[in-house]
Amino acid sequence: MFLRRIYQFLMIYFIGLGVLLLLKYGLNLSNYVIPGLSEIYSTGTTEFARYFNDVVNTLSVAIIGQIVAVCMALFVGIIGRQATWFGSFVKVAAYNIQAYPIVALAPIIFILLGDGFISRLLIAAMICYFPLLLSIIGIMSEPITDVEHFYNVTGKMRWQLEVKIRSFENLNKLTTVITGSATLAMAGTIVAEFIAANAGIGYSIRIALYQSSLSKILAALFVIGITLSVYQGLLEWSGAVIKKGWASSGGPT
Amino acid sequence: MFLRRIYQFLMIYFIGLGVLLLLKYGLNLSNYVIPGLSEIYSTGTTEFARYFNDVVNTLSVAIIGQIVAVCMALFVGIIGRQATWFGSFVKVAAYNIQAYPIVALAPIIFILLGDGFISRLLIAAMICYFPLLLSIIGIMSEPITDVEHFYNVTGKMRWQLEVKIRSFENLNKLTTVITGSATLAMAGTIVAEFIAANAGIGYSIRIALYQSSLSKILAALFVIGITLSVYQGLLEWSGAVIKKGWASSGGPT
Amino acid sequence: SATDNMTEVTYRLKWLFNTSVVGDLYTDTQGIFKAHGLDVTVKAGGPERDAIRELELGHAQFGVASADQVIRALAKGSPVVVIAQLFQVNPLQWIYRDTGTTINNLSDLKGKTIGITYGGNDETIMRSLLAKAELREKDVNLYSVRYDYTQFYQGKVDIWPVYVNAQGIILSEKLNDAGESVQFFNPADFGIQFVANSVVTSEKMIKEHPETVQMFITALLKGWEASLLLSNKDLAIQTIRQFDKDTVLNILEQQLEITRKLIKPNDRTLVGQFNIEAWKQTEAIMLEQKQIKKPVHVENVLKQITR
Amino acid sequence: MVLECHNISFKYPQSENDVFHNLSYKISEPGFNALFGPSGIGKTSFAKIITGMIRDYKGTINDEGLSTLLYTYNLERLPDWSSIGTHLKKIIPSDKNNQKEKLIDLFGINEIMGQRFSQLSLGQKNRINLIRYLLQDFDLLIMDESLANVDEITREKIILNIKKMFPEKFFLYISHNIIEVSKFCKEILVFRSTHKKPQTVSVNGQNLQLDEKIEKELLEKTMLEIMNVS
Amino acid sequence: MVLECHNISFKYPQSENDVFHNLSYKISEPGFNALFGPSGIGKTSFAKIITGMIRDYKGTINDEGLSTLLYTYNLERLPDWSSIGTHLKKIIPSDKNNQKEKLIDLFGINEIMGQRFSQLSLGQKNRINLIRYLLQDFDLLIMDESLANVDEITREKIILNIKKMFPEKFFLYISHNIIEVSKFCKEILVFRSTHKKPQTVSVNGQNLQLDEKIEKELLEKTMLEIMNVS
Ligand SMILES: Nc1ncnc2c1ncn2[C@@H]1O[C@H](COP(=O)(O)OP(=O)(O)OP(=O)(O)O)[C@@H](O)[C@H]1O
Ligand SMILES: Nc1ncnc2c1ncn2[C@@H]1O[C@H](COP(=O)(O)OP(=O)(O)OP(=O)(O)O)[C@@H](O)[C@H]1O
Ligand SMILES: [Mg+2]
Ligand SMILES: [Mg+2]
Repeated sequence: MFLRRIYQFLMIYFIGLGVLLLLKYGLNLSNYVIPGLSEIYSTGTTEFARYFNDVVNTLSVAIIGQIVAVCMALFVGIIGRQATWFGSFVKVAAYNIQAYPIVALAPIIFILLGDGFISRLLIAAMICYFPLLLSIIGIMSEPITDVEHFYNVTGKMRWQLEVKIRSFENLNKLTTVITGSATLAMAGTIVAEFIAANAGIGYSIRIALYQSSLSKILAALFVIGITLSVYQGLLEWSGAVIKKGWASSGGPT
Repeated sequence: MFLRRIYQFLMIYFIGLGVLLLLKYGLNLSNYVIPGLSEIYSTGTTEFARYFNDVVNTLSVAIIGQIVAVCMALFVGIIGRQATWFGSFVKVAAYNIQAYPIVALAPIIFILLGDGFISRLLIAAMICYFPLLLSIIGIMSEPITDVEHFYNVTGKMRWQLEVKIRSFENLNKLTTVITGSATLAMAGTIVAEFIAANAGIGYSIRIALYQSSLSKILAALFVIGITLSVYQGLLEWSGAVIKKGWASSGGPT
Repeated sequence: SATDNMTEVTYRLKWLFNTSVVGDLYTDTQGIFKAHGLDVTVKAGGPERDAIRELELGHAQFGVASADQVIRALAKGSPVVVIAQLFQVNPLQWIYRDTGTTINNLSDLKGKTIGITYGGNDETIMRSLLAKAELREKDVNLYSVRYDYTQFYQGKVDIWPVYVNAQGIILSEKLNDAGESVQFFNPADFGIQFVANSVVTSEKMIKEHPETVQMFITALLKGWEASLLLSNKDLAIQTIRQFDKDTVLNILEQQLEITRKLIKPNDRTLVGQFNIEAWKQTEAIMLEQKQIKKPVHVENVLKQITR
Repeated sequence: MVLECHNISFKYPQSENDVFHNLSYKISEPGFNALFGPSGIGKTSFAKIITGMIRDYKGTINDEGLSTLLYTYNLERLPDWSSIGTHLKKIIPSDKNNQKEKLIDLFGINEIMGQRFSQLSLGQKNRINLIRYLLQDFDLLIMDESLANVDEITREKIILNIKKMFPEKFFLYISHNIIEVSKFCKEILVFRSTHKKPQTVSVNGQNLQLDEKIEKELLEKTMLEIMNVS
Repeated sequence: MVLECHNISFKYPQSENDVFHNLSYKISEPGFNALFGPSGIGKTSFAKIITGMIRDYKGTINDEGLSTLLYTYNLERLPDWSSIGTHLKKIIPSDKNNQKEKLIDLFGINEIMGQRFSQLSLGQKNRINLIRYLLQDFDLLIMDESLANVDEITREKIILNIKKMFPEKFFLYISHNIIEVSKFCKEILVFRSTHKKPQTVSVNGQNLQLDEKIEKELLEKTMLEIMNVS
């Protein structure tokens, strides 16, 4: 599982690299447009350790960001699932905030929250949460009549139970979305760092960009990819464990 | 429906504005940090027409971007739903690309595709597509046994049919996600413009940022919000029309 | 303890830690602030940071801002005061390959493809240059630049805006490696003086804590002077390397060299001194281009603090 | 306590014909009554109207004194996150524990208490679902083919015991088994095939009680009567 | 053509007891046969084993000459995006159109061809689902409570006509209705209550054909026999 994820990532990465190099040698582009293989290799080896540290730093923010995002999305999703005025209000609010590009909101966030960890976290969480929100609202607003009927007619329905029933019946979809959103949390954190931080891989990428060093960017992408493959593998594995614990794995149907 | 969306947006916007103004007058901040009401108002009225044009321009790219994103997500989702090696490969590829922050990928995109419309579109589509992808993979990889059994055992199952069955059974979730992703397409386009373009509201926001003009940013956010509310209202309405056409609206259960 | 009677202040820079802020870092790491009774937290800046806003919000007591920021802030009633002008020459210039392009006169700009950051200072400066050369917008091709330099590398844009003491060096290295050589186009050479980074604080600080301001500026300018001394070169380089791990030694040395010329063009220049005429010209340009509505008389907030 | 439906007419929004037209029905005593009739005639629809799940009908319903009307059907599912035993413990008030134990025993589902719902056979699902309804507070319970997938011997045992254990409740039993309704029900509302007037006819059943013996002729008479009016 | 199961044993992964142990069964002629027995005894499981939906059993199955074995059950659904009529048109080869028309008529579902699946009553759903299976290519069809929610009169008509129209096919009919299996089936495999040995006993049914009359005594004899072995 893990191994497969990793070698699949490697394949993708090297296919991408191959395309770039093909372009370089095909069009005879000079080293400053697309760096040569030897430069990429030497940059990779010298920067690997440092970038790896940066990525771990970023990943740790991303993980907290993802948790925050999952909570926010659950919160909004649960309230927004209702067809009430308030439900639709929360939904409109949640959607609108997302439509605002983070680049426009960032200055306001910094005015309100100052800089530092909280602002970074908020930006990461906001980028990650919306896709989660969409799925969760979709799942939460659809009744599972065959299961819910009993609780509804006997007056035993509570919102917690409703949420539990709908989550459980859509467990696969939920874990797919949550696992997948890890990549978004990572991307979100990187963007936040790119805009605002002075640590993490996003910051390193920004510097590499200012220095016009494509080989550094390629090295950074490599480290990001490989770390994320491992992280996602872990998430998937623990998703499977949770599913096994919660659900019964009914026989063939 | 429309009206409700719009006045809900207005409420949210003015609550946000209120918080900012409270801060301003509470802390006695100058117009440079947070512009006063009269400045916001005058900026709003002078810039409205221009920003509205910009937003419409951006929206038109966003709409195409969203269509591209829906297609990409469907494509990847349909292939990635399979539990085969290739399916998981496509999934890993799709996830990995998303993990790369657009700011790092943009230079590569520009090298490969040149700048101009296509690159902007691609960036917009990429930001929009991932949430779609997540939901679509989730939906597409879950069998609807009661419906599919017949086609499976009689050898009539084709992938198109499978996709159709699973989409149909999850129509509500799909329309929620697609409608919601409009905001992401918009945000994506704005980011793309922010990075690269010389037209559209993203470009205007960048200039406002360089000029430290929060009042212009607030005006831009207002126009974005109101336009998007109308667009989303339209999407929801047409989603409902499609659902009505495709599905029967069975009686009460 | 020793820190008990130290005054704590925060100093927000304009940009990331790199050679452009060598003096700021040097003052801090060499204990010069401490020696003046100050416990200073130096914070990196960035595109989303605005030191003047932070002064008002109380997040910082001192900061670095560009002249146009100061002028805009004044126009909106911000109580900002400038206490030192760091750059005597604006590092924002244009790079071009000297094969094919020569710019000896402003009229040579005609027909060129010119990179500008829409909304940025380089746009303001370039527009003044064009006005001065009596060129209209359609006489040149303005091209919107972004983070990466692909269009310049590919020769699609003739001249590209850079900070000469930062990317300028890196780009010329890269092109030199490929056997190409470059020149820089400096607007000041053609009579356009647009002031860059300066040290700012708030009116409130000046009024309520004049001795802190005094101590701060004394220490800072002392630090800057020291960091630029040829004899301190190794120490200065060492200081930058602590914060900027991405730039190789050879480049750092060149960057320091250029920075020195921008901050202290000759021995007579005192670090931090005001070029009032340049400030007035900057304001005039902004007024001309309608970036401010009416004069703010920026010279009134330039407070030369005597060391 | 009475359930009285007066001149009920109903049509599904998309369809052309009324499901029923001016249907009237009354039960005023507790007991085990049936709705019977060909598939597609409207039994489920009528049950939903009585329990308020369908609201856009014409006519009036008076359910004075019946405060809780429940509707249960054979496709319901229990959540799958814990075992049947755990679920029943949770949704059945503990003062009904004795009754619960007794029903589990009578229904013959002692051995599956540790399984999840998805691991049950159809008839087991039916029985679990019915048990949980029986132990809620209700005045009238409509069982829409609730035992359709249970074998006849078990079904008979279940029905007889329900009648004994809940003599003060109203039941409406929907089933396609003519012997069953004739044997166990008090009053059978027969839905007649379309176009016949009146649309429904009431037939008295044998209303057999636990430990009673049925007289074959009487049963056959009831069955014949039902067939005749159908 | 033969279906022969030899010494089949099967246990669900999570459960402790075998569903069946060394079960053997053979049918070698086309016709309408039944699986009968109490709820939860293993009829559905056995059907899934025969049709290959459960694979991890012990023992051997020989289905020489039977190339297509289909399993259908009463909870299946048709997609809801077009009407029943449109669906049937799509999934039934046009050379079977005559048969289709005839079945629609016999099954009494002419009037619902324009409705969507979700708009049908339970028994209507059952019938639509069965029709589409009958008109596929198959050698053996297992009907797992496929008509459980259809009324008895219609059900009788359906079974008799299926037998007449498809004399060369093998059918395995799972039902809880003892009269029905006794009356219409050729051979009834009775699953006996747990702990009885052997686990199954075969009983001959009356195998009534369309337009034949049943002799009451013979039917009762069969029913008695089934009850005795159960
Ligand atoms: N949602 C709906 N929309 C339109 N017509 C419907 C809908 N639901 C049911 N019908 C139709 O209404 C009629 C009555 O259906 P109902 O389910 O009440 O029948 P029933 O007597 O319960 O049948 P069964 O014994 O098969 O369960 C049927 O002809 C059916 O096709
Ligand atoms: N997925 C499963 N996991 C574990 N046990 C199961 C599973 N499915 C069924 N069982 C058990 O296996 C036994 C046989 O089930 P099966 O569905 O074959 O019975 P059946 O004879 O078809 O019953 P019915 O008449 O109620 O449909 C039952 O006791 C049931 O609880
Ligand atoms: Mg019904
Ligand atoms: Mg079964």
